[in-house]
Amino acid sequence: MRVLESWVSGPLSRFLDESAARLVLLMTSSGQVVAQHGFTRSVDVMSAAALGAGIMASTGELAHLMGSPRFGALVHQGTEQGLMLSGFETPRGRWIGLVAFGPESSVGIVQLFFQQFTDEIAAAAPPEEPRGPVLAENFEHELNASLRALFGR
Amino acid sequence: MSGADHALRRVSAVRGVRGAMLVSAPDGLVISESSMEDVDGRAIAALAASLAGRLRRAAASAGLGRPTVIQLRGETGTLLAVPAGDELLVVAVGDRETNLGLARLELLEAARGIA
Amino acid sequence: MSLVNFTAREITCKIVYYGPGRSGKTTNLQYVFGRVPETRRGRMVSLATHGDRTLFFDFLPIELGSISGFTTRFQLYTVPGQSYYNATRKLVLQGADGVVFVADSQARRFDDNIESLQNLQENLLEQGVDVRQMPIVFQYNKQDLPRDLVLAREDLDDALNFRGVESFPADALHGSGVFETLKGISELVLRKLAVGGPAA
Amino acid sequence: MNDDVRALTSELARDPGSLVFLDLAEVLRRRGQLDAALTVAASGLARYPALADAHALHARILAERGDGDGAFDGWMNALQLEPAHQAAHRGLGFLYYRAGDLARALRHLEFAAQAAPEDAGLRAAIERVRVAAAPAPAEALAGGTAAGEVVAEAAPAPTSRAIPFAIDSGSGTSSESELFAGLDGARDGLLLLDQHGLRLGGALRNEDGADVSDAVAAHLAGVSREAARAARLLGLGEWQSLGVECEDGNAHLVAPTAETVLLTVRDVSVPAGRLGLVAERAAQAARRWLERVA
Repeated sequence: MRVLESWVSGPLSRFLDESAARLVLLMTSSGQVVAQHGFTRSVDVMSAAALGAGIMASTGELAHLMGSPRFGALVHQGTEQGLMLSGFETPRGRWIGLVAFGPESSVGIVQLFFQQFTDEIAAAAPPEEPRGPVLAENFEHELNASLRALFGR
Repeated sequence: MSGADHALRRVSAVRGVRGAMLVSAPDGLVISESSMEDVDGRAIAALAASLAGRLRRAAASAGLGRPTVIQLRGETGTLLAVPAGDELLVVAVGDRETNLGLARLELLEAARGIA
Repeated sequence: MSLVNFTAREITCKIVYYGPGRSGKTTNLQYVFGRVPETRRGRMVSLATHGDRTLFFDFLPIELGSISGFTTRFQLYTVPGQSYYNATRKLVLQGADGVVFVADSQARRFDDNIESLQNLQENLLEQGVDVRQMPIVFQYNKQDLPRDLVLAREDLDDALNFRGVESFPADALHGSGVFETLKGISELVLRKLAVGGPAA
Repeated sequence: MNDDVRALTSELARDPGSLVFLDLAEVLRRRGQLDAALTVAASGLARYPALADAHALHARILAERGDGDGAFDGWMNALQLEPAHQAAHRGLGFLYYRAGDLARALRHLEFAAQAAPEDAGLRAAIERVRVAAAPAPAEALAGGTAAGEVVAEAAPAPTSRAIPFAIDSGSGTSSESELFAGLDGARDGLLLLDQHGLRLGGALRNEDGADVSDAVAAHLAGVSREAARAARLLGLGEWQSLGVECEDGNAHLVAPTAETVLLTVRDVSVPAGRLGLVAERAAQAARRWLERVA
């Protein structure tokens, strides 16, 4: 399990424990990863987050277009594993959860404990602290070296 | 009213039963429910289906065949679940005063009608 | 806003390639995809129609490496250029840390560039983003085409680049200018996170 | 060895798309060059993200570097791609053992043993986990199995030592034979297990007379927790019993203590109500026995 901010880990590990989910990805509604469990490569995590946020955003627009309220959750039940995508409000803005689960769990169990998880997240979120400078003033040198290496120049 | 709704109503009418529902066993979701009081129907469906799945696997490994009735008794009430075919469960929740014998028979009857 | 994980010392930034249809946004990402070693990038996700126009978005995550001790990752997105995909463009633009505006240098696409730039400003405004605060660079693509078909960099700057930000002539298909563009926007985006930079 | 590395490296350089990265990473790992091994494995994995062997090897190297979380993810990925992957089951077995989750450890090690029935080291590890009274993981998991060495080196002592007595799956210790003494079905219809699904005493036989105790116990791991959870969330109070009527027999579960579960099984001729009484009597016997052996 990897989390961006430590207060997410308590609720998330309880959710994993209760739901027996295989993969969990939490992201902001713009597709930035907040926490994950079960993925290996961070770049795969980012792709999954981009797609998950895209799906939620587009179905949200679709609902809007059809004059219906926003979808609470989207569920895909495959033969080997199921997927659930669900948006929820937090004091840090709207987040999205992507959960993959196998036959050892079920949609019902995942939804039941996801609800509990989102309640806990809403209660646990501390106020956001203003952010000071992160990078050193002369970061350009390192950036250029990184980019040159990346492009083989 | 569908046959399933009628059967669920009969289960709910048993003394002490707080509600009855039809549950999709593989995914733990409510299909239809009857007068479920004070309990989250979604929680009943998810938890009953999960418990039933585990007990089905354990019963098979013990050579007992498929479960026909499951009863979880707590201090203040009972959860009853009866499989109807492979995909469905008929579930009831009753309080301490529930006539469990009659509830069990009505659930079996409902499952026979639905499966 | 860029995500900074102080515990794991990681930075993730979202960069959106914006511009009119067929200006070469996807081509930029494809070139980056082809040049960056596999260990430093993810799969390129393309949600496109058979006509190869971007329907939803393209997405490419890359790992820049360590900068000021932070593992730095960029998420590169493209938006669909065609004007009827505005809902999708708005979605992709959400939470962007920087924008690369890919203009088509051909004289006959002049109006399309203007229209797309106005659309970008409207969409940012709608999301409550101050256009002047958003890091942006311009790329004038297809400069390899014959002289009489394309506008010069100075003319395009005059028409599009009112803020006088950095602009890069490019031939994205063959890679020229792609690297410089990415470097330009990276500096602007990371500058917001740096000591002495304007407050993020 | 050096020549191995050189040969494999140049082979990989000639054909970066080949699977030779697996051999190269493995050789580097065995030589203890973990950083280099990791780089090779990671780039191979990036090229072949659907290759279970690549995930398993990557996980193995992470485990040796002390990254248990990363190793866990990697082995789980391998199993998603190849559910019977032997090395992944073995690796997870040792990780669970290290975390003190003996039931899961056992399940994975048994899966691993199915794929390699001749692996004496693995069999020995399974027996030791079963007995669960090993003095230290390094000893329990020794026996030439490489993954065992790896995790044992990196591992602190198991955090869980919840099982206060030896579990003997053989003919039964003298204390175990006292457990259900005098009760009907003591040798074929009463089974006491811990919350991890490990058999503490008693036995269960199917209609062919085969001992199915361990398999049933494994399926019932966590059942008391699940029963308690359901009862709590549905407002039923503390759970008291779980009755299961089946086509070919009836079963009854109670919790003699917070850490144990008692399963009573009878044929369908014994009505559910009477089964409850038999179970209650057996539960009393179990509580007395648990107090004695603790």
